Parts: sequence; C-alpha cells; structure tokens
Amino acid sequence: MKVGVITFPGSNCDYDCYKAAQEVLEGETIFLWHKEHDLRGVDAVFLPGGFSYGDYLRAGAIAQLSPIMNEVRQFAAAGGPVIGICNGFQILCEAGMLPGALIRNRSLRFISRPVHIRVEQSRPPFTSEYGAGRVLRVPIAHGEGCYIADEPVLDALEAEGRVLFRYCTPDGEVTEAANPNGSARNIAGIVNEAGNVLGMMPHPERAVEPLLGSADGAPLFESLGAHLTSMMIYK
Amino acid sequence: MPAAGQLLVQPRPGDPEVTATLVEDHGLSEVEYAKILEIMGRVPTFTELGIFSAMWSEHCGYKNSKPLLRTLPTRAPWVLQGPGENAGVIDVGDGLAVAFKIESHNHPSAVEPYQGAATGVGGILRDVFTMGARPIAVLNSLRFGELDGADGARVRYLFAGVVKGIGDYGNCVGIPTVGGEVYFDAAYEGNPLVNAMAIGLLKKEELITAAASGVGNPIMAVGSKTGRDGIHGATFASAELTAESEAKRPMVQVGDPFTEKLLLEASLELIRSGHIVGIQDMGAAGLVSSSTEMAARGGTGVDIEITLVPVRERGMTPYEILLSETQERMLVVAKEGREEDVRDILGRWDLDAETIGYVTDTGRYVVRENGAVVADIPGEPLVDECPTYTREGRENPEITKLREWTPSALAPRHEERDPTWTLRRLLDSPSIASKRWVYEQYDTTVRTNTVVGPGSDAAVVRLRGTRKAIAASVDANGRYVYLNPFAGGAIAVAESARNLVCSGARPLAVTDNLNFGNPLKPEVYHQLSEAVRGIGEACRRLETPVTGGNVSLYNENPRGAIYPTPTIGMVGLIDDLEHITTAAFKEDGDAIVLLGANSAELGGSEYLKAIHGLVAGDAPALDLDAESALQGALLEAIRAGLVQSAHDCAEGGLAVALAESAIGADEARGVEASLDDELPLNALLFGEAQSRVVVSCRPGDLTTLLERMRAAGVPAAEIGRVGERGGRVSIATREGTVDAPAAELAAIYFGAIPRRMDGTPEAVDAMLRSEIDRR
Amino acid sequence: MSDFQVEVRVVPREGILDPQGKAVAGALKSLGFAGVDHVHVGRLVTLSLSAASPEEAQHAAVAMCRQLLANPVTEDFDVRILEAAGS
Amino acid sequence: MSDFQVEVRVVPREGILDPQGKAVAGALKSLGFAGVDHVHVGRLVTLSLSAASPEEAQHAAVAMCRQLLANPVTEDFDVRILEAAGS
Ligand SMILES: Nc1ncnc2c1ncn2[C@@H]1O[C@H](COP(=O)(O)OP(=O)(O)O)[C@@H](O)[C@H]1O
Ligand SMILES: [Mg+2]
Repeated sequence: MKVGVITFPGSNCDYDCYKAAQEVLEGETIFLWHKEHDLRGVDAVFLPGGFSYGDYLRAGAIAQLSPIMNEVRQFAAAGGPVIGICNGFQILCEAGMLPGALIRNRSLRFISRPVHIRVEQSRPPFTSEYGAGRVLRVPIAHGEGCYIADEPVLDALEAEGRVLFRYCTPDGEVTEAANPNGSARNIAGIVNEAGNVLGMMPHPERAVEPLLGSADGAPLFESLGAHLTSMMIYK
Repeated sequence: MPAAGQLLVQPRPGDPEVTATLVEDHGLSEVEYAKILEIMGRVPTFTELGIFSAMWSEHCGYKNSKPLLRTLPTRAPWVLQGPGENAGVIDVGDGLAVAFKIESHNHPSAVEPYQGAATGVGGILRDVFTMGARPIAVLNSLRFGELDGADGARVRYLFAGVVKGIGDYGNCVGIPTVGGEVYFDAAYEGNPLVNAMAIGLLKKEELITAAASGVGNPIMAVGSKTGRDGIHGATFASAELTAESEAKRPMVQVGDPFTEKLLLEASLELIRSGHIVGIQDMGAAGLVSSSTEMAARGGTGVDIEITLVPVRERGMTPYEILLSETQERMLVVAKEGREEDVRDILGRWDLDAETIGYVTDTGRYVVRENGAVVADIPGEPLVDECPTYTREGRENPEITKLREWTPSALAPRHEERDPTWTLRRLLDSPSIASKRWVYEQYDTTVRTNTVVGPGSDAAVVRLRGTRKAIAASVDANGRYVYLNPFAGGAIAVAESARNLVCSGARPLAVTDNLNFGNPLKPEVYHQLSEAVRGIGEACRRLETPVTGGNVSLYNENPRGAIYPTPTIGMVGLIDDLEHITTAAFKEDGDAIVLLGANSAELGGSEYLKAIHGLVAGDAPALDLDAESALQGALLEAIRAGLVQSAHDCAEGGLAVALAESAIGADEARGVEASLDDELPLNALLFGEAQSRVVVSCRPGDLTTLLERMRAAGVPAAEIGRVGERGGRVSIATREGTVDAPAAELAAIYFGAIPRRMDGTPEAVDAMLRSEIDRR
Repeated sequence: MSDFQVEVRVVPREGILDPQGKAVAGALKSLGFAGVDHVHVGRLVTLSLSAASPEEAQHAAVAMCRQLLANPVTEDFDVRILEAAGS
Repeated sequence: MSDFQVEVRVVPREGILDPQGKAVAGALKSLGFAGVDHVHVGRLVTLSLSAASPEEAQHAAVAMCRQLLANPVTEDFDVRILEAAGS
C-alpha cells in the first residue's frame, strides 16, 4: 500500500503526518507537491495541517485552488480515502468536498492543548479499529476550528452517521464546557456522504507515541491500513 | 581627488547636506563623527552617513557592551561556533549539532505589540536557519507592567498583543513554542521586554557561516521586496523611548510568517545544494549590515547596484533601500555561474532572487545607483572600528541602602498567621501563577518532538533517530539583579542550569540577552558591568560557555528605567529519553525530598513584593560550589533512575514549589509535608534561598537517594509524601500549617491570569485590540 | 481598456455566527459607547482592474468573489466599481 | 434620536506590507484573472448607532475607530454614515 501526504506552501504538519503514516502503516509513504498533476498511484491521500498560503483571506481558501486538488477530487469521487487534518479539513470544506465551514474559535484565540474526543461511529475506512464510544486524548492546535453548517446540513450529518468525532469530557460526556472552539454540536470530525473523505480538527498524527503523551491517534492510521489491505484483497 | 583605489563619490541630487545636526540626528557623537572623517578622509555623503549610523548603533556596533562581553567565557570542547555568527552552535554527538540564539524586540513591541513580537520571532528563526539548522523550538522571555496596576489596560493590551504576535508567527511557520517566562512588575511599565530564543538542529557537516568569499561571486537578494519598513529601526532600538518614538511609528515592520516558512524551506535546500557560499538574514539595519558583515567575515569587498534591489514602493532612495528593515529577506552569496540553480530552487517555493552585486577584492563597501557611486567605504573599519566605550559605573546609593534591609524590619500582616492565606495570595500573583493562558496560544506540539512542553522546569525536545533529547530554559529575575547585579546575574545562570538539570539534562551552553537602561548613566553601567561579571563567573563554574546573545540598552521611559534584566537562555543535553524528568509529582506515597538548605533570607522575594509591597534586601546568596554539587548529584540520581519528579525552588519559595509539583500538571494531587527547621515561618515557606530542589522518589529508593546526596555533600531531607488525586496540600511547620484542597489551589493558580485578562471590561478591550483580525 | 477601482465587501451571512462582531460589540459597550447594535465584522478587498467597461469589471469581480474572495457557506458579498482611473 | 447605519472601513496603511493582499493577488492571478493590481485586504465593520444627528454619529464612530476598531500604527480608517433608519 502507498499513501501520499500533500505539501502545500505553508503546510507544516506534512512531515508529522508522513512520519506517523510511516510508523504505523506498512508500505510506502510519499510526499506529493501541490503543483503536481498526478497522485502517483497512492491508495490514500492526506491533506496535512499548517497554514497553507498563510491562511490569508480564509484558512484553506487559496490552497483549494492548487493544481493537485483536481486530482484529489477525482480520486475521492472514485472512492479513494482522503483525510484532511486541521488545515486539511479547512481545505476540504473550502473545496466543497465536505459540507460546512470552519470559522474562528469562539474565544477568538488560537488554542493549543490536548482535548478529548469521542468516537461516534466505528466503521471503515477511518475508525474501524476504535470501539464506538471510545474516548481519545489528542492535541488540537488551531485558530479557526469552529465548525458550522446550516441546521439541515447538521441534521443530515447526524442522521447519516457522518459525525465521526465529537469533543467531550475525559469521561466521554459531550458538554458545552468540553467544546474548545464553539463547534456546532461539538463536532470535531465528519465524513462526506460516501464516507471516504474525512475532515477533523484534532491531530491524530501527533498522538501515535506514548512518549509524546498519547498513542490514541494510532488506530486511525491502523483503520486506514486495514481498509486498504482489504481493498487489495478484493482487487 | 579621490585617493588611489577610491572611487569618485558625488553627492546625490536631492539628498540632504551633511551637517552637525544631521550627524546628531543619526545618533553619532562628535568623537564618532571625527573617527568617520578619519576613516573616509572626506565628508561622508548622506547615504554613507546612514550606513555608519546603522553600523555604529548600539544594536549593531555594541559600542557600550563589547568590552564587557569580551570577559565572558566562550569556549568548551563542545562549542563549534561561539559568538560572532548568526547563532552559536554546539556539538551534541551522533554527528548532530544544535544552533541557538536569543534576540530582543523590546522597542518595536512597545510601539506595536503584535507586529513587534511577531517580527522578533521571525528574525531569530532566520538567525538559526541561516546557519543551516532547521528550527526545532522557540522560547520567549517577557516582562510587562502590572496587570492590575494603574496602567493595567495598556499593560493588558501589550501583553495580549505580544503573546498573540509570538503565537501567530511561530504557529504559522510551524515551529513549536515550547517554553518561556513572563514576569509582571511596575518597573517594566511602558517598556515591556520581548526576548525570543530559537533552537535549530543540523548535521555537523552542514554548518554554514555567513561569509562573502570568492571574488566575482554574485550577491543575491532573496525573499520579500524592500519597502520603507523600519528605516532606522536599529538606531531606534538604541535610543530611549520618548513621546517622539510615537511619531516614529510608521516605521513599524510587519511580519509575513508565510513568506518566512517558504524562506526557511528554500534556504535549507539552498544550503544543502552546494550552490551558495554564504547566506545571512537582512535583519537590523537591513541590507547594510548583512552585506558589510558578510564582506568583513570573508575579508573581501562588495559592489552593489542599488537599483537592482527589488522594491515594493516607487521612488525609494539608496539610503532608504540600504537601511530598510523589511522582514523576510535574505542575502545570499552564490557561487559564480550558479545563479540559475539558485533561482530554480527559490522558484519552487515561489520566491524570487535578484543579483544585486558582486564580491570584490578591494575590501571596500561600494554602492552604486545606475552606475554612479553613492557610497564607497573601507569595509573593515566600518564593521570593526566602531568606537567602544568603557563607561564609568557607580552604584546608586539608594540601592546600596535597599540592600541593607533585613527581615527583622518586617512586621508580619495579621492575615499571615494563616500561611494558607499567604500561599493563596502568592499563587494568585501573575508572576508566579500558571502561564497556561499564554502557552495555550502557542502550538507546542507541531513537529511531533516535544516531550515536555511549557509548564515544567525546562522544555524537552527529542532528537529523532537517537535516544537523545535537548532541554532548554530561559531565566532571569530582574528584581535580584536590581538589588544586587553581580549576584543576580550569577543566579540567572544558576537557575537556568538548575531547570535543565531538573529535567534530566546536562547544561551545555548559554545565549544571553542583556536588557538594561541607558548605559551613559553610571548607575546603569554599574548594573550592566556587574551583571556581566556575575554571569561570567557562574558560566565558568558551571561550564556553560556563552555562544552568543544580544544587547538591548536604553530600556527606559519617562517614568524610569526597567529592572536590569539579563535573560539567560540555556541549552542542555539529555543522553537518554529514559532520563527525562518533570516537575509534577507522579504517584501516591512517593517520598518528597528537599535538596539544599533553607535559610532565613527574604530579600528580593516575590513574597515581600506581593504581600508587603516591598522590593528590598539583598538578592539571595548563591554559593556556586554548593550549586554545582547539587546539580551534579541530582543529575546522577536522575540518571540512576532514582527520581520521579524534580522542581527547583524559585519565586515563592518552598511552599510554592511544593504546590506547583502537586497542582501544576493535569490533575491536582495532595501533599503531606512537614518542615521542622527553626526558621521564621515566612522565610521557611516563602523565602527564595538558592540551590534548592524538591524531588520525589519511590519509597524504596529513598535511602539510596539520601545516601548519595550525603556522599556528594548535598543537604537532603525527607519532608513528606505525595498524596492522592484530589487530595489536600498540607505543609506543617512549627509555627503554622498550610492546608487547602489541591483543587482549590489549582483553581487559583490557573485562574490568576485568565481572571485578569478576560474578566474585566477593560481587559476585554485590551484583548480585542489585538484579537481583531489584523492579518 | 480602463483601470477600474474595485471594492469588494464580504460580510458574515445573516444568521451565521460572527464571534468577532459579538466581541467588538461587547468591547464597544465596555468602552462606554451606548446605543450600538448589529455589529458585524467583515472583509474589505480593494483592487484595481483593467477592463473594457464597468460592466465587464463588475462581471470579473463577481467571478473573483464566487471563486475565491467569499465563502458561499458563511458569507455574502457585494461588489462596487468605483471609477475608471485613466486609460 | 435616530438609528444610523454606520460603515467603518479599515485598510492597511499606505506603504505598509500587506501580506494578505499579496497572497490574494497571487491567487487571483493563478485563477487566470488578468489586469489585477494593488490588491489590499482590510476590514469592514458595520453597526447601527443611535445618535441625535449624523454629525454626532460620525463623531462617535471616529472615536470607536481610534479606541478599538483600527490599529493607529498600521491601519487607516474611514467612516461612512449611511442613513437614519427609523426613530
Ligand atoms: N512566555 C511563555 N511562553 C511559553 N511558556 C512559558 C512562558 N512563560 C512561562 N512558561 C512556562 O511556564 C512554566 C513555568 O515558568 P516559570 O515559573 O518561569 O518556571 P521556572 O521558575 O521553573 O523557570 C515553564 O514551563 C515555562 O516554560
Ligand atoms: Mg518560576
């Protein structure tokens, strides 16, 4: 299996993502340059965190115009797994590949700290290795992570089981106080209708080693690995 | 007629005539101007005067500090690069080296906190990556007036803006901000201190220095186009803040962290490519200082055509282009014939490069405008012959008198009969309270190497691919230095080293930032020279040479001078990830041991200030032999696996140290301690005697730990046990007992700054001014 | 072809959270400004554009908003063509 | 007293680096928009204000800019009083 991490100008979690994928997944991990027109045969794509184009104008707004995004769209339309983390989530929303938008945190401040999120759905390709309801401790680090969407859109997300992660207390309770940025319904991560495009604000790639405080992000990569392996068997 | 080798320099139409007033406006003294005349053999042109003024400002020329800095120790077997380059570099083994440096942006931050602090971070990052090192961490040291003093609204505005500026810049570039310090004291009102330190990692063989060598090599300007930003910023940073500096406001530089990130990646690629011979940040005094310093290091000359420099605005004069401090620019000396290769690499990162001149063998600094020479200066004297001064130093007699104060003069307040009251007050003092409000705005975990972020004694960043980690800390207690500059300087070094040792590291080297007042005042010069003497002595004893630093003088405002504040940034090495230790207590029932001896001292303490409104007494006594023994023995014990947690006693003394170890981490734990020294209650609990560390160990290791300490001649005593989560913090003494639920103390400790920043209407105002999106 | 001065105003869509607007309102109140209401913070993009006619300039500017300057989920925009400044 | 609709435009000072404007200019260019120049990104603050006269509204709005809405060091502002909307 081969996964690709896209580097946009201003991406700064590309290396972290690359390292995490390399450590957890078997197979090859490569960097993809935003100006490329080819995904070079990867089986999954990561849009990493950072400040693409400085996040000037709006986070993710300029990066979604990058040449490689056409390829990513086609890849996703064909069912390929795409994971946008933090700035990657913002890019996916700006690109219209996920519904809603990420606006400035309720406090108007950048927030960097570990938070707890609850796994709402245990399913391939991203969360099959987690039990539903499991509480994870992962860092957030963002200034514009407040997820909003129209009520009908939110209702549809809920009804279709597309909310994968929600901010919660260490005991797994979804409360207002556990919501770090004001996101609608404590949403921390969602998937598209087909379930193969994930966007999330917390950083699972920063939580794959106990040395750094948590390994709770590793099963996300393992889930992806399991999914890709099963796809290869079917192929 | 120009002398042999000199070019004909014509006054440029439209430039002002060089007069005595103009010379004075450029911050040059009569002596200095006479020296310029001697070097030039004629009256300099306006452009040349600007060049001299920038190069001979305090910021670039170190004219008042150089003789003092020369007394500092700079060598050790592990020092690869000492002072004089963009950053110091030390060897950490495994073929790896660490570059690090500290820099101040005090004056720009006083005028425009957000941009001032942001560009400070940008500049220090460039200093590190131009050495070929990838930045892996930044730290900062900040000083502000009182959050709830008479000038509180302005202070909160400055504080919020500076923190946001540091955060936004480092976060965007993607370098974790892993530590720092913040103190609040009326002494810094109107003149905040903003010092930023960056640490980078490189392969030893990739070390590159900033020298312009190789006659005929092209000189290229890279990065942002030059605008009129911060013209004369270096001179500005070398003068006292007055109402006039308000008028200088349009000079403020704006940071562009996105371009910085591109520059960072492109520069590292360039350095590895072998296409260039040198690279330097166009920092303070811009193109002038970068090009002259590179030429001086290379022992060469340069010839620059100013109209080739890419500019942002029309009609810029050579003077303006040379002195502009537009951020995110670099000067690169390429190898002859490699310009296209350089452009290719930069183009990949959407950056431009223009060839603006060549390295020559004349030793002269030549600038042309459309071919006409507008400046022709012998390079070596321009860089090296800035007059330096050893001024007269004399202690202010009032401080001599302050130092004579002793605790016997103190009448305890009646509330102090309950020491719990006192502890609560101290935990609520913003200088002691948790700085979480600050560091939650910093991305501390990007790059996935931060093992210990802010909130412990030192930050720890692992070195991927090895078992090693780097530890770093910044420290200075300006109040100690104010009361006793020699002791204060030494204590700053000792505390910094102690913080590193507490985290399991061996201290290796220092970068220092000397923040002082106007050195022309004898009492300030006395502080400066004595503090440097103290730093030197401690660095020698603790074997932590100084590899670089920065001097920021004239930190005064109409209301007075700041406390003399020599910030010490220190880097240490942890040999094995297993040795990483933090300040937080770990397990119920662990034994708590105090290393070092308590004393009756109270001078300069946070207790005196917060409880009695007093700044008096002598700084705590520091015995460097005892300090060295303590640090050596503690590091040995940590390496032997005997230590569960270690936290040094600093501001607020033993009681605060115990409370911090109990409540400072995620979950508040109880403590059951008892102290039976025969000392006054306030000194025992809150005095700031040096060379003390609170450690905890598994009960089974207690005897071994105590024996080892005894063998090393380090006082050590079991003083209590770690309690359970959600327990009580209880510290018994002969005269009274501290007793409160850990959760309550935690609420005070973590709430002190948010309460002041987010609680009051003016605070909301202050916050907002910096929060409104101004990118 | 003339140069047109274009002004693009991007504002939070009615009903969408506007944390900045709310914070500014609070701060204005705490500063003692009375009678202030409906505070919103948006973006103002100014640029010059060479086009054959004001209509063409308008058309181009609207396209810029659709493709980049405004987020259709959260923002409304409004384009003003100010003047033709020279040829 | 009437309610005035107030519009405050805050723009980067002439000559000051505007990284945001630079990035937007680059993006517009890569989208194929030609003839675009002098791109700057500023803020637009809209609010309603009850005041006795347009002059009074203007005066209050300028005070708001000085104290909060604009950064005097890096930004210029401009206030427009649009209309009296009701009593
Ligand atoms: N400005 C800051 N930026 C980042 N971290 C900070 C800052 N100020 C304080 N901290 C962190 O808070 C903790 C406590 O700081 P301090 O009380 O100064 O520690 P110490 O007394 O041990 O030097 C440290 O981990 C420090 O890194
Ligand atoms: Mg401290």
